[in-house]
Amino acid sequence: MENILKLVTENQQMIYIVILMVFLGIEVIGRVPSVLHTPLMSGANAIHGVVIIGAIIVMGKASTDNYLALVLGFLAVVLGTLNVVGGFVVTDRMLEMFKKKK
Amino acid sequence: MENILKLVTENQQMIYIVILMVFLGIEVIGRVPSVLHTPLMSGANAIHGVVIIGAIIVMGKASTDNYLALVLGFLAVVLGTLNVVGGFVVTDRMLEMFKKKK
Amino acid sequence: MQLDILTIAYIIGSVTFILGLKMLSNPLAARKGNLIAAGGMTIAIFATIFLYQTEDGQGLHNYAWIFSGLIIGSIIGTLAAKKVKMTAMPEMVSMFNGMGGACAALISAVEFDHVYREFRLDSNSFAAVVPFGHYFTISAGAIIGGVSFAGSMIAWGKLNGRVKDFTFNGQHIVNLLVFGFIVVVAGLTYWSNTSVTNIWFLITILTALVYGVMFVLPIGGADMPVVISLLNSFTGVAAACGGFLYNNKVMLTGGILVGAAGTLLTILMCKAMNRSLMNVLVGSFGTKHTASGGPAKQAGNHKEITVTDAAMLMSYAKKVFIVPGYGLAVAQAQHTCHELEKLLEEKGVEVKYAIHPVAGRMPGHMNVLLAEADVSYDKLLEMENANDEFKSTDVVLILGANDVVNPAAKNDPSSPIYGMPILEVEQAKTVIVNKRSMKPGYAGIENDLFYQPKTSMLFGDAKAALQKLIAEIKNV
Amino acid sequence: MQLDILTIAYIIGSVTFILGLKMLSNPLAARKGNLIAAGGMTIAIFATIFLYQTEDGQGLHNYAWIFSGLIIGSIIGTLAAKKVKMTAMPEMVSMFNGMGGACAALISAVEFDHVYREFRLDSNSFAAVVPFGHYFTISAGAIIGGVSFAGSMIAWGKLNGRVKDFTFNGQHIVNLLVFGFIVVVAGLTYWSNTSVTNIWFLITILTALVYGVMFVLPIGGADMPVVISLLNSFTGVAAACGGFLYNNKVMLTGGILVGAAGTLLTILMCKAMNRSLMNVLVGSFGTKHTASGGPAKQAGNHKEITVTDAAMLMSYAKKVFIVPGYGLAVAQAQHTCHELEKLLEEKGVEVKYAIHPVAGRMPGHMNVLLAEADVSYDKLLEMENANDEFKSTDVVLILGANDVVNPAAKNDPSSPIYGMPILEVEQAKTVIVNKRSMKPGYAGIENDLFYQPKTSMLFGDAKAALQKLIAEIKNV
Ligand SMILES: NC(=O)c1ccc[n+]([C@@H]2O[C@H](COP(=O)([O-])OP(=O)(O)OC[C@H]3O[C@@H](n4cnc5c(N)ncnc54)[C@H](OP(=O)(O)O)[C@@H]3O)[C@@H](O)[C@H]2O)c1
Ligand SMILES: NC(=O)c1ccc[n+]([C@@H]2O[C@H](COP(=O)([O-])OP(=O)(O)OC[C@H]3O[C@@H](n4cnc5c(N)ncnc54)[C@H](OP(=O)(O)O)[C@@H]3O)[C@@H](O)[C@H]2O)c1
Repeated sequence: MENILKLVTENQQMIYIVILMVFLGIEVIGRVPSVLHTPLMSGANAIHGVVIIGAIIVMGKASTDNYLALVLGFLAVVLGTLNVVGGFVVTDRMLEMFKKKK
Repeated sequence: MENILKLVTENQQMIYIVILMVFLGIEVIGRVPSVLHTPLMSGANAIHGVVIIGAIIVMGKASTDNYLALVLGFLAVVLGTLNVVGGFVVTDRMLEMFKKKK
Repeated sequence: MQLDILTIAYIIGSVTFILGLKMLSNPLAARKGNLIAAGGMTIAIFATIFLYQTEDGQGLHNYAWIFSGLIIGSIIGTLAAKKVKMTAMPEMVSMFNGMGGACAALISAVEFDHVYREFRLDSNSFAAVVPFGHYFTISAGAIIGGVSFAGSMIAWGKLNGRVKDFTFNGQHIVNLLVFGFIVVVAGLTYWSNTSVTNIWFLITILTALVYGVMFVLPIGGADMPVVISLLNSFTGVAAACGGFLYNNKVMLTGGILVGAAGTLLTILMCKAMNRSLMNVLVGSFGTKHTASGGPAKQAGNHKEITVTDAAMLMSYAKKVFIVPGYGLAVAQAQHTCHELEKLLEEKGVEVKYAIHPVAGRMPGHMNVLLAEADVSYDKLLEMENANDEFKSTDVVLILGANDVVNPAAKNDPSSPIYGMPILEVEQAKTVIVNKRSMKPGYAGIENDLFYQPKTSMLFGDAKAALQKLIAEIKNV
Repeated sequence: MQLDILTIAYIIGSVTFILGLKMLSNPLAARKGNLIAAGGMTIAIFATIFLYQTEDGQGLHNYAWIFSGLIIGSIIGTLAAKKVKMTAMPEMVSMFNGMGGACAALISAVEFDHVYREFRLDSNSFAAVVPFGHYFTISAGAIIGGVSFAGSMIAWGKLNGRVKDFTFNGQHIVNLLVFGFIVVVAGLTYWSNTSVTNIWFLITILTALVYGVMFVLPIGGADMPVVISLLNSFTGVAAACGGFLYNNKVMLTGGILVGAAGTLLTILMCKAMNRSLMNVLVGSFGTKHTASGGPAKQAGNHKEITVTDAAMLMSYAKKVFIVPGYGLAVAQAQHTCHELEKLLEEKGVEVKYAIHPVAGRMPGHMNVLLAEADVSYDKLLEMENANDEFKSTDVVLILGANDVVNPAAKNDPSSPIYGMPILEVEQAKTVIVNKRSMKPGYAGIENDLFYQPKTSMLFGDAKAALQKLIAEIKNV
């Protein structure tokens, strides 16, 4: 129990950032019209592609003879890039169609 | 220049908290109806009364023979309390009137 | 352990502030939101008193001072807040805001004193020993808090009529100079010899107070709500400085939250009046026109109506709209007004109220006022809806409103209120205006409406006039 | 210096994500918002590549691997995203989401491998040397990422018809057991002897994949958009785990932002269908009823209409409403539909579209589809407005829609779609329904509308039927 409490103080700032981010995520979405649900979902999908940064770090730190790490890291980079690039492009295509309406 | 940059990294988490808080403040207010402007103003007014905590810390740390600090700190506590208590009570009174409408 | 619980208390505090503010911006949840924020504040305050530890692990002392301060503040605060009349709400808010600003400035002063005592003997300038960041937060807290305090006091004085508008040519340039002076003095405090550091700091605070006064003085009384909202966000930033100073997250988050929300609220208020913030701050809107306008400049003839005629007109109308304004609040005639409404309804007349968003002296003023008199909610129409209905209205009864029905806002591009949306009462068949004289309203400009053939004036204090009307209608 | 710039790049990244998401939820700014977020992402990625430093101050290496990965991913991603048909958008999103989940799981795996290599010889369990928090983030990232990956793949398969719904009794209990098993294995990984730690970890990941499959399998195909949105927020949380792992703020904020926003979006989507999230996940909505409903259970007689008669009816109507549905998208008949609309308008018929928010297979599907065919925006009426206008409509032409016009949603409390708002087409004078057979739509239930006296069926593929209609109308 005391350990958990200590974790709270040690990670105070992180906890704040997480809580504020959760609030922001909820506030920002607020009440979107259902028409925008799909592009919004796909845009959010592209944003969590930020996980690619973790893949780059893993890859960039792997020692050059650790083939397991290299291969897995490489795969992670490819998949993460797919998520990011594909996500943004697909969202843009969808929104392009929407814009025509006006 | 380099010093300022260093400050950014050192206070990274603080900077995040401030930025996120600014976003939240803006998001949360969003588009309020003008009818609520006054109570909202007064409610926000009560919240910044949180400065009272600083007054308590100052007061509680002042050495018992430093009369300048004691007097100023005491004044700060009184004024801060006025802000907090008065702010919340006045807001509540105002909102009570609003509620009757329904 | 103790500190960990304090951290959690602070997190709870921050979260309740966000939740509270969020709920405050929703009419249905507003009151609960206020209570939630108050609860979080209480937790944060008591956690600080009992759990706070200085770097060397000591708790706080001087409990007697602290608790007497808290008790005195609570008693005065509660009494003042409970006793204040509804119409004086904005003044009260301004006053409390000033207290918060003063509190922030005092904290900075004590903290400065603390640092100063520690270093004045060992070194020849603050710059040599105090990190710039630390000094900056102290100084910023003192300056912003001081400006907020002095400004709020002036705003308070203006709202209750104790302080008059005061302008001179080039005032804004002078203000800018004063502001520059503050920055210079704050720099001198940091870099000059410790023998005079304290004097420079004192000058910094004093000039901040002067600036606060000069900043608010030229702004018209009618714009005070906007100014108060702005000063509100200043105090928020000052509180956040305290948060940086003590690395205290609840002060930091609370302060920044109010700072950001207050700034946006200020802008929203300006938008509701169809003006820019710049225009409010620099435009000296209220003043100039009180000077140039005025009763001398009457544009035509107005006609009066007797109470008996007014009573007749209203009794036989199908639909009557009441337009309340600042005068109704001044005369405290809301209850009498509600009586008139009930009487007319008994006679089969349909009675509604047209509520302009900035009628009165604070946003939502008329809603609060009429709610106090138990007028039912669905009788109050917002501006847009009322404007749609005036065409089918027989009589519009204007009770102490002026600017909000001034057609110049629509027709006269040179008018200072041009562009503000108004209640278009001239679409109704007849308009009866109750006020005490032909004097202008807060914007200080003539109102053409009063001289139109449709319009007749019913002079007198709103409450007295309404009472007479009621008596007459009972006789019809 | 280098690290400071990296910090700033990350701050910029986080801010653009917030701004981007905010703008994405506003129709007018959405596209710009997407570009802004993409810009921030690019900055964050390249800053990481060139500026990142490990604790001992070294930069990254293996640039060749990194860049080839980036290039390969970009090319495939762009091609796939550009080539995919509009109707297959949700599948594509699901696929990309799965990639993100897999990426998060892989990172955790490599990180596990890293820690494992370091400690397997010195100690007898992870618990002895690795802080629990560190292991927890690794494990959570692997599990959540794995579930998200497997679930997204199944969702993808369901949407394009490769995977069929699959349910058995007590499935949800089995799923709960599997989930419990994951937790136990993850615990074993931490506390068991290092000789088997790696095996337990492998089992953890594998079970997570199994769980992802089993979680999505029983959920009906029509609910896939909701499931994808939920898995989307899972991937967000998995990315945030990576942020904790590397104390990387941009990953943390981006991940949490999407996690929170995605969860809310999921709930909003359920609300738009008037169902609870629980009902979607556990209700097995789609499946059960495909089983129980079906063509056998016809409730009465339907009547058919010839193309000639339909053409006549529509040519001489004053006002025609077109109700597009999933079938129109399948038949790719949007252009032909626009042609019909123009033809009728030339003949003086007023033509409008009634858009149901969940018509088709993704929210906004019909808007996208018709926009592709250049149908003008002001011809598209949202459900509420369309429902107001059906009364004054002569002919409603339903093109491949079914569930969104099923009156059971209003009348039959036992129906699985009961409570969903629908387009109330039966208020119009005549209803013409185009579909290929009497088969039910996605919810798998009978539609009473087809058997009503007002309704006549025009069987055939939407595109073919429309082409015939156009030809006939030209002859009228
Ligand atoms: N509500 C807000 O938030 C807010 C904020 C900032 C500015 N303002 C400004 O305040 C103004 C509000 O407009 P308004 O139409 O409500 O008020 P107004 O234009 O200020 O006019 C009030 C009128 O009431 C009359 N009056 C005063 N005491 C009276 C009494 N005892 N009995 C009867 N009549 C009395 C006055 O005329 P006599 O002296 O002849 O009686 C005066 O012309 C606008 O200019 C608005 O922009 C409002
Ligand atoms: N939009 C969303 O975001 C979303 C999300 C989740 C669930 N859903 C669900 O999806 C359903 C959408 O309703 P809906 O009315 O659009 O579609 P629907 O109820 O699925 O009905 C589509 C109809 O189109 C017909 N069809 C198929 N191919 C055709 C073709 N080539 N030409 C002509 N007709 C064709 C089918 O009948 P035949 O086989 O007889 O031709 C079918 O009955 C709802 O149940 C909704 O809850 C939607």
